[in-house]
Amino acid sequence: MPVQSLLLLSHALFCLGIYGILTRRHAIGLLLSIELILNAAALNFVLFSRAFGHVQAQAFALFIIALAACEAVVGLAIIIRLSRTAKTVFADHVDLLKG
Amino acid sequence: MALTALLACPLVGMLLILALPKTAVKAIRSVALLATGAALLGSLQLLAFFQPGRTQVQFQEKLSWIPQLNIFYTVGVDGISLPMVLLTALLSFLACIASTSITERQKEYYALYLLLEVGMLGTFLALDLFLFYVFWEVVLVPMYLMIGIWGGGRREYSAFKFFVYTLAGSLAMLLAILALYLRTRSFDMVHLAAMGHTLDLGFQQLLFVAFFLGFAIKVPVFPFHTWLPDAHVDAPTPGSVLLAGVLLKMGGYGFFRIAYPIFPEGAQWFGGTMALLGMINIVYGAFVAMAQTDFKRLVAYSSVSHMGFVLLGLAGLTAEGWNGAMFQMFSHGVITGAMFLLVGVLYDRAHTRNLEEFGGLGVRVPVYAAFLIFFSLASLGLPGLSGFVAEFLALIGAYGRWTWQTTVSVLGVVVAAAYMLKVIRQVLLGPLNTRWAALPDMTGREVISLAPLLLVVLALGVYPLLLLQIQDTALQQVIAHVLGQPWQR
Amino acid sequence: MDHAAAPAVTLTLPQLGWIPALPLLAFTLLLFFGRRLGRFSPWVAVAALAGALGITLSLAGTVFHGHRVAVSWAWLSADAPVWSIGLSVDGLSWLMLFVVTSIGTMIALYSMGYMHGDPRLSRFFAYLSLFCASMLLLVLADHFLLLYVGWELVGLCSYLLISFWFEKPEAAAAGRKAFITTRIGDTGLLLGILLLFWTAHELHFSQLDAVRAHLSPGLLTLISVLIFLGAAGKSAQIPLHVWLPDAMEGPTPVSALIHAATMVAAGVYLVARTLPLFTPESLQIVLTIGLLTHLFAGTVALTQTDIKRILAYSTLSQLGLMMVALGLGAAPLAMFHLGTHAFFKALLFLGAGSVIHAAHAQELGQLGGLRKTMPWTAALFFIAAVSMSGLFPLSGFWSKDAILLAARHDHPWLLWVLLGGAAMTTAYIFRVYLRCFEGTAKDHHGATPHAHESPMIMVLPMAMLGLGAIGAGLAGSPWLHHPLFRLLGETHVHEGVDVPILAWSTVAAALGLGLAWVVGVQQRYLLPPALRPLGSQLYRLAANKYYVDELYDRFLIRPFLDLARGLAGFDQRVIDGAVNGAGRVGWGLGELKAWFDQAVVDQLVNGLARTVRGAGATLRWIQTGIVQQYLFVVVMAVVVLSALLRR
Amino acid sequence: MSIAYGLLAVLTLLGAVWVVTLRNLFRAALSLGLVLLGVAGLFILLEAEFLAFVQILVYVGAILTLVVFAIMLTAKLHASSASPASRQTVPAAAAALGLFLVLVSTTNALTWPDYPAAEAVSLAALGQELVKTLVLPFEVISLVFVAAMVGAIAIAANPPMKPPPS
Amino acid sequence: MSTVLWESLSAWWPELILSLGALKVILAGVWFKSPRGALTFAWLFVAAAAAALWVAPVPPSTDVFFGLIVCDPFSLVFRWLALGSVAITLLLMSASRELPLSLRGEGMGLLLAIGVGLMLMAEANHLLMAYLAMELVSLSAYLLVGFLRDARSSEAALKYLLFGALASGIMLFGMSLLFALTGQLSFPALLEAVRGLSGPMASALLVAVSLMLAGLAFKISMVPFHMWTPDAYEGAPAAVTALLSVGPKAAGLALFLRIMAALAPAWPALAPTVLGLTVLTMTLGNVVALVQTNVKRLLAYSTIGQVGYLLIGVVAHTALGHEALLLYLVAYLFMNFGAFACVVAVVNETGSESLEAFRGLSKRAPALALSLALFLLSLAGIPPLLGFFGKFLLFQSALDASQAWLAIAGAVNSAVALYYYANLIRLMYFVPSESARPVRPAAALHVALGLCAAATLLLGLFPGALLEWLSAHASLNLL
Repeated sequence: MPVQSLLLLSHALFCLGIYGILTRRHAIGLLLSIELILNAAALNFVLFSRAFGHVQAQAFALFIIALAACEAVVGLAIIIRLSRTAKTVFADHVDLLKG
Repeated sequence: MALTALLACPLVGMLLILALPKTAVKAIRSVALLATGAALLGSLQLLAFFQPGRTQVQFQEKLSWIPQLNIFYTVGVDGISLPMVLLTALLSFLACIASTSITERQKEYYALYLLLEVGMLGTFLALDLFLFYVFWEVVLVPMYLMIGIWGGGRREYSAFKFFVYTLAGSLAMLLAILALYLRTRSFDMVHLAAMGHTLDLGFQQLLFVAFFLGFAIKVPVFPFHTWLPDAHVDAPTPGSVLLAGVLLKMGGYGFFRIAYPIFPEGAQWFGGTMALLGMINIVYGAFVAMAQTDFKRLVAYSSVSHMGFVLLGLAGLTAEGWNGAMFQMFSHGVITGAMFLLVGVLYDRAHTRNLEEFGGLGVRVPVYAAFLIFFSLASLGLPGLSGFVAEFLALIGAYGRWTWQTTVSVLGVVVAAAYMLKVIRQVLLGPLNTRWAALPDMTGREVISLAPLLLVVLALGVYPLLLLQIQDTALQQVIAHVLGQPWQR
Repeated sequence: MDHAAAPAVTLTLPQLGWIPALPLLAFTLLLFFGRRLGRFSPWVAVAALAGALGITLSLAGTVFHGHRVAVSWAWLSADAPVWSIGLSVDGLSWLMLFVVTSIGTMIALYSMGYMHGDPRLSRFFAYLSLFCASMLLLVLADHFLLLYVGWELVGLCSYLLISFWFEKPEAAAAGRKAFITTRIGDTGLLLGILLLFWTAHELHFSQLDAVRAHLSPGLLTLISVLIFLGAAGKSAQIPLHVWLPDAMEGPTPVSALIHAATMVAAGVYLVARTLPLFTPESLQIVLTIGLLTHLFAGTVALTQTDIKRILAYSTLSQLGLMMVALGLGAAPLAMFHLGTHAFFKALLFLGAGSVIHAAHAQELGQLGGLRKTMPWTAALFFIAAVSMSGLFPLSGFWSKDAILLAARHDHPWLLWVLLGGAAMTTAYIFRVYLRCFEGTAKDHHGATPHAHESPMIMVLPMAMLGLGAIGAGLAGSPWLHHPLFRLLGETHVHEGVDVPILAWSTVAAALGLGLAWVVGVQQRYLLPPALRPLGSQLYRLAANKYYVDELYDRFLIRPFLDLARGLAGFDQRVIDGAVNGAGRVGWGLGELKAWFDQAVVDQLVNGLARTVRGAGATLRWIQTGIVQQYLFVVVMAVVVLSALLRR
Repeated sequence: MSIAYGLLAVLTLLGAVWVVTLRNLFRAALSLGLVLLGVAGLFILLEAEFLAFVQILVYVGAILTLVVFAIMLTAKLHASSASPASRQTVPAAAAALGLFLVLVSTTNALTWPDYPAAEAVSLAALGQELVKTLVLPFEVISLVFVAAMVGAIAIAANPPMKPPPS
Repeated sequence: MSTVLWESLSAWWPELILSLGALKVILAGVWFKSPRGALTFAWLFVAAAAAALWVAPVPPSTDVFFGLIVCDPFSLVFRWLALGSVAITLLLMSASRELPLSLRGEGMGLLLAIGVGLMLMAEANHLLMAYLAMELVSLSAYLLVGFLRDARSSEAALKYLLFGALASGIMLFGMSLLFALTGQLSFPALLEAVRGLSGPMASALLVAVSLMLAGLAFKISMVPFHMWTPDAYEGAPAAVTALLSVGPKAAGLALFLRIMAALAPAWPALAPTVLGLTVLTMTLGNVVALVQTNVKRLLAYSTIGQVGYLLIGVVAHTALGHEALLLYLVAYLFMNFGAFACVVAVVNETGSESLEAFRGLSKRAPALALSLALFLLSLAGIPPLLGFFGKFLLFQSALDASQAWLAIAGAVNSAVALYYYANLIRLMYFVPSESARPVRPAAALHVALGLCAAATLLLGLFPGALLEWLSAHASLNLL
């Protein structure tokens, strides 16, 4: 039971993350959606690590969490930076660069 | 080492010029003159030691260059390339003399000029397809810059057009070279020619067409010719001279050296189209030239017309036709080079090239008139001058195989007379336009740059064997090969 | 290279080369040192021509014995025999050599007087020398190609000399017209040469008999008609005759030498030379064209008022007559008439030149009564006129009668037509003579009364030509046993004078003379009143040269120029812009309007560039700068890719 | 067991939906916390207790806190904006749904090995793996950490040179 | 420490030195306000890494660190490329006046970290390592892009970050699916497992692969995952743009090749898609480049076009293709960095990134203009420059693999590309500039320019030795 249904759950998390990243306007909202995607992947790894008894996969999930932290740090730094230079935090407000 | 030395002359000159400060104009000019002069002497030396009767490539040098791909630095001359080398060296030297009209950025100019000469000479000397392609492309950049920097009119546009057109053509050629290499694992032209008949027909046809594209744009063949009038008109005089005199010949040379020997069956298959295009070039070019009012543009279109004889002669696949086509390449190089020099002489003084604004200059500038009449007559194919020999041989060579195309082409000869005489009439004859009452005649330097060309045109017209005996053996052999007899190199 | 078909012995004689080389040398000298030689430059030309004449005469003995003199060398190929060219002299070419060198010398002498004081005197003699050299080359050639070389070179010289006074726009235009018109004919010759080469692989004249045996009649007809096209261009036969009257814009000695005596006769020489190639069918064409030209030009000559133009049409007419003779297959007769015509027509032109030189007028209306002031000129002109009219026993009689005889032999009806032509000849030439030299001097313009006799340097050569006009015909007369025909290898000659022909031609001449007097001088109407409107219409038609020039302009030249202009436009718009079409596809989007304007303004782009740039501009429009739209593209790409790949 | 799974799954899903749909960003962030907790719960059920611990510690403890701080830092910027909270919802939903369908249809066709086929990963084994085989990733992640921290501080702390173009 | 680790380290010294360098330089940057000290340290460590790489033995077993990475000949080329990119970027960074002085130390540290990441990407033999290496490169790169103190730079960083996070997230999810299907993480084991897949499993594998493709394609700017490229490149400091346009492309291609080698059975199904995307990539890059007016943006699109050419070598899927790919990467390293060095020089002088800033450069700085012309011509593929030879080999590999249309597309694209390259030359040479003030590049730029120009020209003339070296390192066996 868990494999199929948890897989379904991770798919749903993944696609919700995708949906969020496409629709949220606030840059931090986008970051939140990305965390959903990462969690979906991590869930998968843990699930199948358990299924196959694979140690490295669980470690992989560990690294995903760590990298997610780094990514969040970098993302938030950039957003704070943007809020100062461009005076906005909305992803669709920044379009100086185009064409 | 003779050929490498020949290539080194302009190359060393270029490096020297790059080392000189840009204010030392005199020194730069002298170096350029010396370098082109040395190249001319070198090529004459080649002529002196060349053995016309031998079928082998002479003065051959072969060094491994990129062994992994079987690429060699192979250079050599035979009866097909020697005339072109001579032509290049001669025109480069004379156009260098005529380069005094360049008054700004001389250092860059002469450096590019010499680089151009390296490329042109290399193209004719190379016996390795890769090397050939490299030199072929090396020619592009200096000419592009020459037109763009020192040209007139819509120079940027023309330079661009020239660059892009020719590059597009050569890319087709590049792919063909690659395909050929992958089939044969060789870039050696002589070797490839020897295996020409072993390639299957479909492959030959495909590759012939690809090479044709590359060469046709350079020649240029209708309908790929539209870069030519623009580029010729807007280039500075020496640029036009080399463009018309040498660069167009690279395309024709490619047919002799590569397309025909390597793809004999493909070439024969393409013959009808070739003859047809030759005919269109001749007649169409002549008609369009007839309607021009810009002197330089007229000469440019006359080149389109004249290069048609090269195609026609080639398509004939006879000794006469090939000799004629080859002869036309040399002769047209000299004549058109001279014509562009003459246009330049006039333009330097009058600052206009509009034929309708002249008139009656014959009284004012008799020496110029004499030169102009002479080269116009040569251009319209007057017997006794080199153009006639070439056109006659090309026509007679093609007539047997492509009767009606040749017949129509003969019409082009009449139209040639019409537009050339139009030039003479509009520039020299009629009442003197008072605007030019103070026009000075040609200077000694200008005469010096034109007189050798005049002598060449006359000598070849009176005694064509001078050139024919150099090229005949090689051409006959290639034809025999193309028509199916074993290759003997 | 030995061509064994020559009549008897072929002697190799390198000195032959000197015949064209001497005038060529003179040309070179005059070209480079002309200004320094100044007044002496004419002598260089005269000396060169006289030298050539001397060599020609020295060859006479050999040639009259039926030998051939030749020299040859390799030209276009070191080893293919067909491409070795050479010079050779046989009877036919010797005759031409003699005509060219002798008349050339005379005219060169005459020109010294005529061109006296011209600022480009040396240039004139340089061209004249070059012309003689080319003409001699043409005549001496033993190979089609070499003949073609000479053929084109004489055309060039003709061009240069017609437009010698190039400040006059008419002269410049006339020269160009002459060159291009003849060049059209030359294309025929060139094609004939090409065809001959590809069918027979032989271009030597000495081999033509052998060629004839090899080729099918149809092919021969085609080749010969093509060759005749060249001849017709040079000899100004219908329909390529239009250039010759205009060519009179050149100096009169030029008209005399080139456009009367020698170059225009080259067409006749060519046909005579290549007669073995002509089949009955092609001869029929030659005959028809010749006859048409003969009559057409005769009628036009009757109506013109410019003396040089009248002479020009007269030349056309006489050349037509020669062509008729050729059409009858009688090359020697044609050559005979060519020889005599050269003398009397040259003399007529020189006479006209003398008149123009003296009176500075060449319209009949402005001339009259010159006999009193210019007795020598008048007398010599009279002799030439009589000779041309074919009155016994001057030169013209012998040659014309021989043709009449041949015509009667082949086609009796032709005799009567030719007699009509002869009457016209007399009529127009005496119209000129009578109105120029007889009657009273005209008052207006005050030109004629002050006329004076030309200087000796002009009269003397005219006198020499006068001797020729009187006596040259004897060379073909039965009195001296036809030395000329023997020279030309003709064995079947009519012995004795044919009295009926003599009588008829005299009647025709008398009729012509009467017409000249009554209509030409007294200006009376001979036609009944009912026919007068028709008559004047016909007159106007003839006076306007049958509107041929206008027709050509309307139907050939203008369409030609339009075509040229059209093609030039086509080249710029269509060929150059061929790729633009594809570019237009991308222009639909309104977004691109600004870009389009920019692209049009920006000269940097053309056809292909426009297309590609259009695509570029469209694609950059996708790059909106809104990051979530990019992300959407990513997601869509992933969806599509995964769906596609999963299958 | 299944009930626990189901409960956590529903919790997680609900949180995820809130994360992407709630207008208020602060609440969305809190919903993410819900998701993270739910996933941590799932980790526990999947016998990866250590991972669940790390998940709560790092994610909820560190990341989410940071996020909340960031939201508060930039609060005045998004409070002033009256524009909608989301954009291109329909195409985005279509794309996400499309992806979901592809994924589900792909994995549904598969047959999975019996669960669990193997022993659960013990903490000791994980620790052993981390200090022995995975020493290189550890080194690398530390580099990532340092780079990210220093870089983030560098650009977040450095003031802008000039006022931005309005 | 176990012997395995010692053995591994002996092959991995360069990376270790570079990592330590990154830390040291960051510390130096934080400590000293002047970047001089950081720069010195950076050079020191780069030189040490180069020396270590030079003497690095080829390990007896290619598995290093328990098979997490491989230090095979193939990766050696990419390690050199990465080190070269870092070194040249260091030159550009030290000369660029764009970067705030106070941040240069941190910037250089991040640069060295990126260097480590690039090397790891080429060496990765394990999904975890691949992901980690990519994240190391990405995260540092996001930060570097945002280093300028203007809105455009921040915007570029944000876009890059969001795009990259999404792409790597999708890839990560793909990896998790791959693991679910195979139960393996290391490449050789993956290959074994993938060989055994069939039916719905194989089809699911392709879905996982296409998800992973998103991350890889993002890294190498392959259409349609290219859209971040122009925006990020335009906003970033020129030196960083230079690095991004070369380093990650090379490493990304290496990783791409390795992953595809691990998933070899899936390649035939994937090949047509990659082929299509290749053609699309080069066409889009070149075509859109035509209408650009900002030089960095232009070069960004040019990079996309160049990646298209590079992918020819991937699509060809032969040893020759890989060799051509490597050669073109070397060529691309020199010519693109050269071009960017010129851009840095011009931006330093004029402060403008517009193409107009290049007007009349041939008069203001003849040597600079000449070398830029050289690089552009090389990028356009004009012989005898190295770029031509690279293209020559790439087209050859395409024809050799019976992908004639690919070669033709490449040729047509080269002609199109000539338009914008030649346009820049036109501006430099044909159009007069408003200012006659000479442009004097800094010494570091002179070094970079000289190095790149010499390599572009000389290696183009005599590519024999390079080719030999590369063909010794190119191999189809990447596991």
